Amino acid sequence: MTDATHPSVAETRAARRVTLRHIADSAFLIIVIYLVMAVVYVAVQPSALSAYSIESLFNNSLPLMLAAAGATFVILQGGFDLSVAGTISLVNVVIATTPMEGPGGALALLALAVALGMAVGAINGIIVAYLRIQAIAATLATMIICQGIALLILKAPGGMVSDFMVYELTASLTDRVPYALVIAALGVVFWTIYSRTDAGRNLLAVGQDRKAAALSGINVQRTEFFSFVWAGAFYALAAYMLAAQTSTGNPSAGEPFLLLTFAAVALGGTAFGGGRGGVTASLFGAATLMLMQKVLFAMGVSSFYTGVIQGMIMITAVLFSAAVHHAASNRRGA
Amino acid sequence: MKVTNKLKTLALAALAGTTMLSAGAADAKTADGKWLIYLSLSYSGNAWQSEAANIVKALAKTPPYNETVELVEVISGTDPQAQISDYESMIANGADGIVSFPISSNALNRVVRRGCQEDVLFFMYDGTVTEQCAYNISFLSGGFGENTAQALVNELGGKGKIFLSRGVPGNSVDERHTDGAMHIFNQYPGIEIVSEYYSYWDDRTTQQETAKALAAHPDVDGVWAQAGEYGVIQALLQADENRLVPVTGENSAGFRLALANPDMQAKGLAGVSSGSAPAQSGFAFKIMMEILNGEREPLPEGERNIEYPLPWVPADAVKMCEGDTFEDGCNVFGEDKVPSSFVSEVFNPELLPELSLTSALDGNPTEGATIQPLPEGAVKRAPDMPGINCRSCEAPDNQYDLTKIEATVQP
Amino acid sequence: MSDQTAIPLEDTRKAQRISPTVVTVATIYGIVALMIVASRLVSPSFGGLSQLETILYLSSFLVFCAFGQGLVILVRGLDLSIASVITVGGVLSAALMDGSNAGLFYVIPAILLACALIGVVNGIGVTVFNVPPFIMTMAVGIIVYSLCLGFTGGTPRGFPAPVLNDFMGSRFIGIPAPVWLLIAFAAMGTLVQSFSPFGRKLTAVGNNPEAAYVAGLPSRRLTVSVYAISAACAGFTGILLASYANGATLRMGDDYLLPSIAAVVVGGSSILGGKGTFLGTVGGAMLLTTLATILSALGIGQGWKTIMEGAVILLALILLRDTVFDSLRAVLVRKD
Amino acid sequence: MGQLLAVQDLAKRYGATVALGGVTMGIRAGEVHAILGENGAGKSTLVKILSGVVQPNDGTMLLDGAPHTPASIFAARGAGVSTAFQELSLIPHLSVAENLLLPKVSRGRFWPERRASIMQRAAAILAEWEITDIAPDAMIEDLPLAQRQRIEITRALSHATRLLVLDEPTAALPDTSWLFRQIRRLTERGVAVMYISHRLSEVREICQRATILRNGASIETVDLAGVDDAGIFAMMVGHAPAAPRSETETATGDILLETRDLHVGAIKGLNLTLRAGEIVGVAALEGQGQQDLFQALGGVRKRASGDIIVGGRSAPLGTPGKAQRTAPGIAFVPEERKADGIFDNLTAATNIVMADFASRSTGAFVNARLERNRAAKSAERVALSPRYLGFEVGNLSGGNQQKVLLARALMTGAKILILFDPARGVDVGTKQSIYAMMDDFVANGGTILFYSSELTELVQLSTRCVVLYNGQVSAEVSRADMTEERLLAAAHGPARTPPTPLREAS
Repeated sequence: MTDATHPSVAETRAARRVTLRHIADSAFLIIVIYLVMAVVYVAVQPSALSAYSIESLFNNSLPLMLAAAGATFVILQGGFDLSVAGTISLVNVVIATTPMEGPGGALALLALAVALGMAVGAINGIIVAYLRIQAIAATLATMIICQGIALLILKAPGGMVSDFMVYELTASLTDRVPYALVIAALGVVFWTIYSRTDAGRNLLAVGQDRKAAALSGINVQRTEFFSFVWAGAFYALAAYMLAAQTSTGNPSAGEPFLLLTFAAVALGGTAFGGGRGGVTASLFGAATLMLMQKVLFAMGVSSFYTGVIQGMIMITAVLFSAAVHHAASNRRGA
Repeated sequence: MKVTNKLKTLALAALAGTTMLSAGAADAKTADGKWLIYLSLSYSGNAWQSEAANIVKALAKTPPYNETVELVEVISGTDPQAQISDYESMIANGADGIVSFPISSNALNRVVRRGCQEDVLFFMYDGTVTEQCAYNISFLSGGFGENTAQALVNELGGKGKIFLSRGVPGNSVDERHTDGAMHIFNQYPGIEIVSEYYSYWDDRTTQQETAKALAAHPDVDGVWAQAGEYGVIQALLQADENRLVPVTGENSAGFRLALANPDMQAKGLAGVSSGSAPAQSGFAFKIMMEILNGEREPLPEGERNIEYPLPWVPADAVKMCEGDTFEDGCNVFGEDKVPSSFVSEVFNPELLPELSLTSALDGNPTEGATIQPLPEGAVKRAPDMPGINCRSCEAPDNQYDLTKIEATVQP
Repeated sequence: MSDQTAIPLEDTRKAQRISPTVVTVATIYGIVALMIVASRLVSPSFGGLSQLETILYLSSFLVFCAFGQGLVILVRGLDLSIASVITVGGVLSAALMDGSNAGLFYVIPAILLACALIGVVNGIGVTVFNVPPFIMTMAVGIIVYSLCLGFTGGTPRGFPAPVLNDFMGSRFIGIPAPVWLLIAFAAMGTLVQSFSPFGRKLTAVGNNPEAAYVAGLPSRRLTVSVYAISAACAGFTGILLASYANGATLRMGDDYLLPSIAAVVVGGSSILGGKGTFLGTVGGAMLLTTLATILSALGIGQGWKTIMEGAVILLALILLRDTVFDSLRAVLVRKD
Repeated sequence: MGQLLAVQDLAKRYGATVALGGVTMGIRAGEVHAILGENGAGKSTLVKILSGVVQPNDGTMLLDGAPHTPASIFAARGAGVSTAFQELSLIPHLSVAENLLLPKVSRGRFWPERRASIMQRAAAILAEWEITDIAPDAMIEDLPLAQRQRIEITRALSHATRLLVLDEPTAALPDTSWLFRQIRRLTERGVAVMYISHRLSEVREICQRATILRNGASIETVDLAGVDDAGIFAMMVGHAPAAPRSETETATGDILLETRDLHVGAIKGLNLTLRAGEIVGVAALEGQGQQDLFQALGGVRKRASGDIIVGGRSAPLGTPGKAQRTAPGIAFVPEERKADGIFDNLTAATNIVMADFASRSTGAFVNARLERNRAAKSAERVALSPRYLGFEVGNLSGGNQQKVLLARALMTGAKILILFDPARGVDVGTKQSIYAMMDDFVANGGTILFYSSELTELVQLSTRCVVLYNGQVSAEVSRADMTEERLLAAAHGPARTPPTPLREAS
């Protein structure tokens, strides 16, 4: 062991590193970015704080948030899942073509939706984890297949979504706290617990170092498999809330989610390639993306050039989170 | 400069929005006394969308609207969530009216309903929403599908192999067009649909998809196409530069010029140009302004579906415009003025006499023009189309009746 | 010294008589050939040379942009900006040529250069600032598209040079000019990717970036140049597409983004980098196009067509799996 | 005592490749049993099969008389077999505690255990195995390599109820006393230990018997007391080792490389001179800054301050590429052969010729034959058989991979070679080839700076030896006074007496 000539210095450096790392690892950064953006938004748009505005903002953001949460499971273990677009379309049309009224019906539909999402996820998982096909290509294929099935079920936008889902699920708890926010908060709670269970830890471990994880006794294939299953479940939730919000089914409902989901995950600071990040961060990443739409509108950025700003913000956010992470794990080079 | 202006306007608008919220007044105008109108586009990126937007912009700059209208353009992309978000913001900003191409016929209903409650007028053009408090101004009920299908059947003498070049899969407009067309084709056992493909209403995609279909069926006898039809002509010429077949399609300049071109006719081209007109946006805008200005009574809910007349230009009716407007019944501009993808139905001398080529291309008002009131009887109610402009409704029995053409061959 | 005795057993046993690369490429072209032959069942006019000609013609656009995508994937990247850059190429060629042949010889290089510069931005973001390629190229794609939108005001104006439009429709020795272009491009691309020091260096960078750095390869410069090439290829595709359709639209690139990745991966390249051939990519592009022509001729609903498209891609991926090769090779080796 | 583990005709094939072709051996309860063999002899495969990472194609394993067929690491642990792997299997971004307890860190399956309670359990494990200097909540990535290795071993120790497999456990350990103490505690309980190491002295110290593997097959199991080193070598390679090398003369050539007051990483003010014709060895315990020094000279790491003078001119050496191009040229062979050295998808020839591609503009096109021809000469200098040139490097043995790397370094035409542990983990034959190449290189006017973790190698090869301690030169030892004891003493710092011998040679 090297002698620590200046233990106090070493200790403080280590301490600083620990706090920075906590910041870098947790969803702290993206939460700050989100809050800053929210403040800006409220400043330029005072009506933003009205109960209705808050409710509609969260209702609108929730599907993307859930989709990004799902994608995070796969990205954390180092994979890639393009099937998000297909799964959302598929589940969305199934919900819209399976009329079930009332709270009981909504619950039954929820179970059906999640089961379907998990089934798609399981197929992805089998193909990627057990047949060992490159994830990006395999999920591209399953995405296309899901879109095809969605078109078989519903040729054009339509179908019916029960009034309970359309009106109750998108309302607010005691007229103040949108259910959408409650669901997002449940997502945070879920991840906080899940990430501390063995399954959650294994997910991160596999993402950091597949080989070491395998040699540590982690069943890497099963971990990969279940990451896709969880992802499918969350995509299904996204599709479910999308159906509630838009009160309709659309065989191409999932298409806009394809790139936005990955943008949201990246914005949240989850590393592509795995091992670092989390669902909470992605939830906030997606919320930030949707809030950005609001802020840009409020700032009156010429709509032709909205994309320029969006692109810049994405790059900056990723650079920022990388910079903090770099400072946190300021280790010796190569 | 443009941006600062907008910022200023928006700041004012925001101010107006808050006062409105507190006052709850119905007669809301911006602080400088103008109507705050939003133009919400789904997807700017093809000629059709930008022409439609330019028409509204040009009208808003035409006196006296230049003094009374504050028009803000917003592009929401292809994501319904984004358009929902933008509608919300517009409502929050105290919009008086929203002229919009809706991305989805159902997904926007909730926010539209909510806007109506805040006394915002919604005018949808071309596309529609099923929320009954919004006005839908659309040609969809005009029967594009069945009329063009009959035209093609007539040209083919009731039998032959045809392609269907469709729009976007899973889209209700595409479904309506195709259902209408199939209603006709199904009556003729001699008509054989040998290939059906999606061209995303885009010239280039149409060209490639048609080329693929031609690989299997070089002996095709006719093509029924939605927008992107000029690509069909190009693909046919590519496969065999001496052989064309009857083609029905929409309103691109390239297609109309080809229809009227004697060389092309000699090779076998015939058909009709019909379909969606960008001018619908201008029509929608003018109705809305007349209602806002109190010149026209608002229509009761449930009767707000308005039909825009279906353009109908057979080959022999194509007439080149010499000037910059549709004068003397001319209906197409030459290649020197517009690209081939330019959608020709930008002007409507009856409904929109204020417009000229510069309006459609650049969004500028026509010099010397002033806003003319809509003629008597211009606003005609459109029939119900379930899932397109209403939710729980029945389609009339005669929904596929021919309006523009008669069958010249019997099944 | 007597090396023979010290050679561990595995060296000699791992000797591979058949290069996996050759097997991959052969399999893809085998599948394509099989599909073409089988397509006769779908339509009597299929299965002939004219179908092959159509397939080659239509796959050429995909091949041009997939070359750049393939190189980017070779160095462990991904280029999501190509859809927008194709649009840039198309929009600029329509706007700058404006229907005239004059100045063609500086307009085309100027457009390619402009596109390459977009690629350089991608490359710098990825190498210098360490932004993940997925994010960097997606963001740059959004930015570039938005600039295109602003620049054109929503409507791309003008026409490409007539001579280009004529070129796309012309034939030499009975074969369409773009097919010749495809053949020349495939030959050149193969030389660059598999038989040039540049290609070797890229493979090295993709195979092991750290080792490439230590070995003294200018990894950053190589990576930046790869993104520049990818963007230039996309721009080239855009010029040709605009010439083909005699005009530009803003969404003309959208149809090529995912297929370009699919063509590369179906073509046997590893999405993880360091492995892949351009001939395989060309085969992948042909496979996708062949599939599309067959599906187009099938009288089934769009839903079923879409499902079949996904299923065939999946099947091709499964057939091209390494383990399948390994067992195949094992059988072959055991035979002799 | 009966056999605890009985292995019979074990075989493993990967496709057409035979990794293990018939291993038969037995380990008794309470015994420490060595597995000896060259790289590629099949040791790693045997470890993988025993620990459930891969499954054998043929043969049987009996553990306590019951068939041992673990389908996973986890299953193997369940049977009481645990393994400390050579390539450490720790997750860098998790805590020591979590790594120790993986894959079942939390007690509850669906509800997480409190962090404090996890730490407590981990602390108990650390205490049980006498680790006092590592906190359970420390991140693995913050620990030096030696501590990580101890965590890896501790994890294996904590699970070993029947058989402990240690694969090169001392690769990064400066001191074997802790490890040997734990091994003895374990064997007293009747647990058997399979011990794999290249270091014969360690093996002799701790093991009773050894099984020798060659070419994937077990050659013989011997009682270590009854056989001398030469006999073991002979069994390992199939022939007697080469004779010791002759002496080299002291060099007085031109100064090719010089550092002045160099600061980089842990290196604090280093002065060093390399002359043409000499091999300068670097001796140091783990973590004295040797990596930093070598990386700085190779251009991989930027120096903090001080001067590096190459060929008489101050050189910035910003990148390895620049280092190669700075006359008379510096070629660097890194420590991590797999991670920083080879391109495993490319052929050996391409790997070697890459040096050419990197440094100068070559012809427009290449093909496999052209590359083989071009690489042939460098390959010959490191005695790499030309028939390997066409193979993908990933399929070659470690020794041949190392030869490929050295051939690439030679291919650059550089006159200065910076070699970090060039002969680590390679077999005896390859070692001899590498030594010969080094001698040959300096005889032709080049100079070599090399670090080795084995003192024997330093003593055998160096013209003179520089000893690093705490980032500075603690001693410079000339050829005449060079002994392992002298180097070892200096490596422990200027004013200390060496504690227990850390590492000695056979």
